[in-house]
Amino acid sequence: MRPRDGTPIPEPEPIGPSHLLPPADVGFATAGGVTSRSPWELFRRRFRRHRLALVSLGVLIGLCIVCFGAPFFAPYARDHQDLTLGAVGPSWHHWFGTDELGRDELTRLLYAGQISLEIGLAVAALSTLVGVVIGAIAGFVGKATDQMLMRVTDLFLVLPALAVLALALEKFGHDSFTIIWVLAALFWMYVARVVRAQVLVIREQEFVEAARASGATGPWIVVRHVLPNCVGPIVVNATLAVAAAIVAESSLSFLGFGVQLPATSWGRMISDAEGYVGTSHAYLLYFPGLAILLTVLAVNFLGDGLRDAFDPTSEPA
Amino acid sequence: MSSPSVAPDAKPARSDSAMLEVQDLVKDFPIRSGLRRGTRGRVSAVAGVSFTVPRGQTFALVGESGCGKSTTARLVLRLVPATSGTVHVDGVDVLRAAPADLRRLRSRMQIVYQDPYASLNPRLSAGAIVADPLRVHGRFKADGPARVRALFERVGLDPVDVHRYPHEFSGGQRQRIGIARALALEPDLLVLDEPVSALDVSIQAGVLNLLDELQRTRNLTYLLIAHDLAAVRQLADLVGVMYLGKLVERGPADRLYNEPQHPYTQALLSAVPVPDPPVERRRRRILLEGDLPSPTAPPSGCRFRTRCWRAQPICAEREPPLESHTREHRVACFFPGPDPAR
Amino acid sequence: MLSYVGRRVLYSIPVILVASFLTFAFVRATFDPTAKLRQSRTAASAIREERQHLGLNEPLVEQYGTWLGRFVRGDWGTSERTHEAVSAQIGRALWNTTQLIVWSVLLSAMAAVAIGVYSALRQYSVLDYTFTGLSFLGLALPAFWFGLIAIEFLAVGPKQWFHLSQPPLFFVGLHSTSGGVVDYLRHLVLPVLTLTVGIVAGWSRFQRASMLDIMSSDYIRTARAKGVPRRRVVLRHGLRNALVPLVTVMALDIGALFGGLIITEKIFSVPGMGKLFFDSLLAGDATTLTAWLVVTAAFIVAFNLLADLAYSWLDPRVRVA
Amino acid sequence: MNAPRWLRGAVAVALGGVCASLVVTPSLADPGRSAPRASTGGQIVIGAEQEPDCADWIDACAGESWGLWTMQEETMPRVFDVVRRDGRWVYSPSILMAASPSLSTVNGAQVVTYQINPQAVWSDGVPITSADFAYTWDQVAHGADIFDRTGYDQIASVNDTDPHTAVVTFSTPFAGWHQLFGADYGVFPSHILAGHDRDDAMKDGYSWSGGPFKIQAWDKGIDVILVPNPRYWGPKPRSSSVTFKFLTDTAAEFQAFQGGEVDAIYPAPEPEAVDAVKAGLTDADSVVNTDTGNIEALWMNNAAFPFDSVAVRQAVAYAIDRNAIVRLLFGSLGVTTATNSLNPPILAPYSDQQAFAGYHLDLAKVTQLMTSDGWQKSGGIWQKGGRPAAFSIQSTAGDKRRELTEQVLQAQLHQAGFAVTIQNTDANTLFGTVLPAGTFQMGLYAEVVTDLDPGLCTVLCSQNIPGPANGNSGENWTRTSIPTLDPLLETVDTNTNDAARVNASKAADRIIAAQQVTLPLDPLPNLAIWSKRIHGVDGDNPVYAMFWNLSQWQVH
Repeated sequence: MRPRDGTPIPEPEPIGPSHLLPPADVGFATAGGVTSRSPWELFRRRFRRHRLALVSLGVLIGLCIVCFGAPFFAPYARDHQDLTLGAVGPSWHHWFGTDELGRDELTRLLYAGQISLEIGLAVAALSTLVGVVIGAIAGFVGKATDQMLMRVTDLFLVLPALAVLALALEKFGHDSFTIIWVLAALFWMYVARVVRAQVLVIREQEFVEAARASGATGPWIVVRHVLPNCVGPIVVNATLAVAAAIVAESSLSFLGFGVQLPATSWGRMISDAEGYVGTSHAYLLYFPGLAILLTVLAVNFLGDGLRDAFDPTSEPA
Repeated sequence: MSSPSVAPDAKPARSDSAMLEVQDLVKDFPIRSGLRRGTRGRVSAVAGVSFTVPRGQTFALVGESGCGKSTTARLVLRLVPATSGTVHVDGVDVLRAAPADLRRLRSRMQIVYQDPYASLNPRLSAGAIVADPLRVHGRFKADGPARVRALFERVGLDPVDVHRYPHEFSGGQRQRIGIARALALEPDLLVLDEPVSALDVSIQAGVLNLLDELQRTRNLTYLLIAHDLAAVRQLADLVGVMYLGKLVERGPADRLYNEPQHPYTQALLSAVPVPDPPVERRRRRILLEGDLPSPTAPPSGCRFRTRCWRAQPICAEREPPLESHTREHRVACFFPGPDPAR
Repeated sequence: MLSYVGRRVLYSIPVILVASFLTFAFVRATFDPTAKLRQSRTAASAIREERQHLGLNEPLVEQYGTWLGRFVRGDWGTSERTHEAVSAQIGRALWNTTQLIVWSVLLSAMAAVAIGVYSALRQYSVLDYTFTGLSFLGLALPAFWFGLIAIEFLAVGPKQWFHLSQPPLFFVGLHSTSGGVVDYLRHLVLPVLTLTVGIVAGWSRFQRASMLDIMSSDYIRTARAKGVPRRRVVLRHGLRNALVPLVTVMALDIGALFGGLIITEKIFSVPGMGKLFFDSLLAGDATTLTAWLVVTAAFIVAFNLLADLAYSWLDPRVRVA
Repeated sequence: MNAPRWLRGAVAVALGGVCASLVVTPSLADPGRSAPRASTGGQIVIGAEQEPDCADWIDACAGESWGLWTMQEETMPRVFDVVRRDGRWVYSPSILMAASPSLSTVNGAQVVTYQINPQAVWSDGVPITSADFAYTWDQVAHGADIFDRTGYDQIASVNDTDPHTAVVTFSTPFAGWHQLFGADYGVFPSHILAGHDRDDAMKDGYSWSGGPFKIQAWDKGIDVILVPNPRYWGPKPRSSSVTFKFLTDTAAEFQAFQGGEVDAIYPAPEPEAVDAVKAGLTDADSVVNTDTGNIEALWMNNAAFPFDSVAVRQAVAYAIDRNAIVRLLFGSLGVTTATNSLNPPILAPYSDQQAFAGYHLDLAKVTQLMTSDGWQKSGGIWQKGGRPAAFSIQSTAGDKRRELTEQVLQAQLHQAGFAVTIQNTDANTLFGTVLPAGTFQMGLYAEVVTDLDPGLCTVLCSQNIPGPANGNSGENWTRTSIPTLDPLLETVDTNTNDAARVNASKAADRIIAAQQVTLPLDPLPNLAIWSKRIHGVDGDNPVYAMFWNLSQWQVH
């Protein structure tokens, strides 16, 4: 994934034209000598090996707890203003300082985290769902359906993402609900392509043919035989989509298409502090940026760990 | 080598109750290329194959890889659509059956695959794999687990292992899982697609014995796909030899093994080692020259002529029909005859 | 090969057409090209005239047809914001954006290949871990934040700490009034750095993976076994083959950059495509926006095409498939 | 290194590219645009937070303040300057005039006579004559796609028989005649433009001039470079060139100044700039001017719930601590009290600057007004007939100062029992769609006055409510309709007797305040910041900004 300017879009593998997709991780568990009981167990073992991913998971869970539990953890009440105080740097009373309205920056950061994480998680869930359904249908049904769905996917990929996002938000307004579905509408193609490529390989496997031979219908085969074998790439993709969505949302906020005040997100907080570069209030710029950095870094490490854990070709412990 | 399966009293040999009847089966694959992706040509994978398998018997389809035998197996099960021809299973037209009928039909014919690794879903436990066909047909119900365990026992697996996953089994065990899955729906016809060729020789016999035993106890009909004649000798009642999508010789196993008429059959048989050392030493091995011709442009006339030592000009002009040699033994050759080397 | 190229090119045309229609319809649905007139104190008749001129009373498909006809003939309309020919506006913006892209891509490609190859050859070395860590950091850094921090610490900060008359690096536009080469480079460093950080992180990870893949392949082992010198194996067999997938990914990414520098250009006041989009969006300049979206989509399609062609050229197996 | 040939090739190409572009770089800029070096005054670089969309000043695409400041006032001759005299801003005849323009009545018609300075010439040496006045009037009154025809459409004729005297006759009286041929448009050269498409000739910049500077190059998106006009008949510019560098917004503008990329900025009074002035700028001077033409106000939609009730409008005014907001935003600049008139400070002579002084934070008064209007508090929010006193504030997205204001307002109003949501959109949508359509309840935006004539009729007279009669082009977006107010504001617009205007205007102010039509919030001070390198900056001008004496600036 390259969550960078302009392409704030998950690219779990560098995705080329569909024929370039590496079929590498579609081999099936053939690891000899493993005495574990199930693929899930195998997965857990491999994942536990990944210290950094474990730490990242902890960090993310911690972030979710403090952000969504902000009413309990935040040192001050939400949106509590102290106009006479104004913006002052970090102190014992305000660890991260206060903003222009004398609002505690840490409190704000936690509530902003709610929105950033909420958008990240919701976009990942929604785009993964849509992508899996479309990718599975395209890959499994094939022929004209596949052609049509893939052309639609191409079409979505051809549009410059950030620009279309901004345009869409201009049209549909920018509450967090709209941001979520607009982002999801521009994120699903990556999952769809990965799932389709996987399905194309898996549906040629003999066990799928065996299921057909026993009279199983398409939906049964997809749900019971095909999708369980795509779980790895799907989960990895969904994970990275969380990070990409958070970055995309913050980019949009930075351009002025973020959530409406007084609600705020990390991206919006950076945007609000843009002008303080080179002034004594530059601290307002640091903390939300570090929050995004920490979250995205943790999500990426987690995704990396998951990728290894799901990859049957990685050597066993 | 005496084969127990050819004993006439072991099975009812009533040809009137044909379990599987295949008529003029054809499968063409189009070749696409060019700017407009138009059809450039066709590959005739199966070019008019006919045979009949009586109930309770084994028909072995033998040929080099790429000759179309596996395609034939899948055509019979309608896993790939046929271009033309008919397939009747117990009198029911498989290729034209309505979806609902096909579903019912499929519970009566099952397949066992060559590759015991690729044919088992790695994400399902062995028990779930065996139970899957039952669930598909809504026959799992309350006694499902017991039935699965019984199936495990029937194929020689420990029922305790139902919770284990495919990667935890050996190749032979896996193949038994595949057989148990195929048996779950209590089919009448089993298609065995090279069921032992991926296994170690030491394990092969066990699996073959199991299949033999199952056939006798359950009166199963087998369509057995194999790439060499020796492997199927134990099971086969009838044998068909395929070359480039066509049957070149077909007949009862003992006749075909003892009096092969087609040069290709003779070549295949010559590759089979004979257990009697003096015979083996006397034996002249027929080495086929050249490669298998491309199925996109099969040779004119007899398809085997390019590699045949008996080929005459007529072989290039006309295609030899599959004609009676003796009553049930048919050969597609203008110059059939016994192998001079034997 | 020719037929392959032809087919790919032909396939791109409907994609662009459908994309342009959707874009056109979406922009029309979002913006009223006469909104600007209403803002100024012009009479209603002016708005009516403008509607007539733009054919806003015709059915959408017909409007699109007219627009497309003009567009392919090079008449991209007149910006409602600046009354300037849209083609001239976009041409100017493209030139500035292209400068950023060329430098960033050149720099990123060299760095990514070097890092990728080094990391693959010295897998699990200290430097490999360092590069891996840095690339994760690079991937996680939001570009706009990095840009602002870079301005703070590399331009404004040093200027203030050391009481310089000028910052060491510039961050406004691409050159000063009386700019020379040095001035140009001082303007380029920060935006190019901001862009490069993300790109290098992605590309070097990719290059490392593909190099590792190649180096463990049979033919490399064969070459090593035959006694071919290591350097020769690495460069001639390894790198050459490992570059194939990277070139493809690069082409795809570059295509997306033409419409993707909105934030970088905003931060560094570079009058490129991104800033043009942003200004046009805020002004509701429908004519410019439509042309802008179609042009950037065309760049993505063209570079996708280029990626395909490069891939098939570098890896002849694809042509057969 | 034994690199393969293709790799060597690639490296060579890359290096070649680097070298080539280094060589090419100087030519990135137009060959003619590198400013002349031989000069004593040096080169001045100024940051502009907005780029004018076009330089055809009378066209609809112009009209932004930065157009006036960057190019128009330096190149277009005008009849009046705005200067400070006796503590107030007044019109003063410019260097273009030989005498003060005279107002008279001939045959009952208003007539203004302009005596043109015979020394005044365009940059090509051709004298500026009454024909130019006639041309300008014709273009504004009869051209297509004109930004604003106010006043010019009331001119019946311009007599240009005497090249040095332009006699302008009005068809209907126009009290604001001082604005004409002034700050908004200036005078256009007929000998250059007549017979050509004016818009085409001017929109991308023009090389002629009737001011101290001429435009050397306008590199769109990057900068515009001004160089002295050698034929200027007034004081010659001291600098060799002035560059206005276009930056994206106030934040970027301020960064650029902090980073030393520009020598002077004239930022909107956004928090970061205010903050820096408060913190004390190093090596820089600044001027804060509160006597400006800009005020920020809360504009209430008098036709929409809940502001269709006078009591609610008044209650809202009592619920807000306006002084606290002003102190928050500009306290550090010494500005601590709210604006109390809808006429900004430069119109003080025409207004009751204390009209709204009675409205201050008073929650008891809120309760009294609301209960008497039939509202009851439930759950801390006022309710009437089952509807809560809930409304949204709309403003321009991305404006830091307004966003802060909104959030303070939201908190204050919530205390008083009003549920407020914030709903910002971009300026284009707000001013182009939302406000004209009346689909808003409360708007937060500025009133900007660029001349010294009062003129609230445009935004408060009932006939200017957008509707079929005015082709939906009216600008009374608050839908204010007060029968007693209309005649007073019309008098202000049409009566050429200054005393009568003052009386009418002050009376109108009091009615507006009593009805609490809408609420003025804070004065928007002008902020001029310049580096100590620059000499000659002489404070701010409410119309011509800090650039009013740009020709006298020089680099130390």
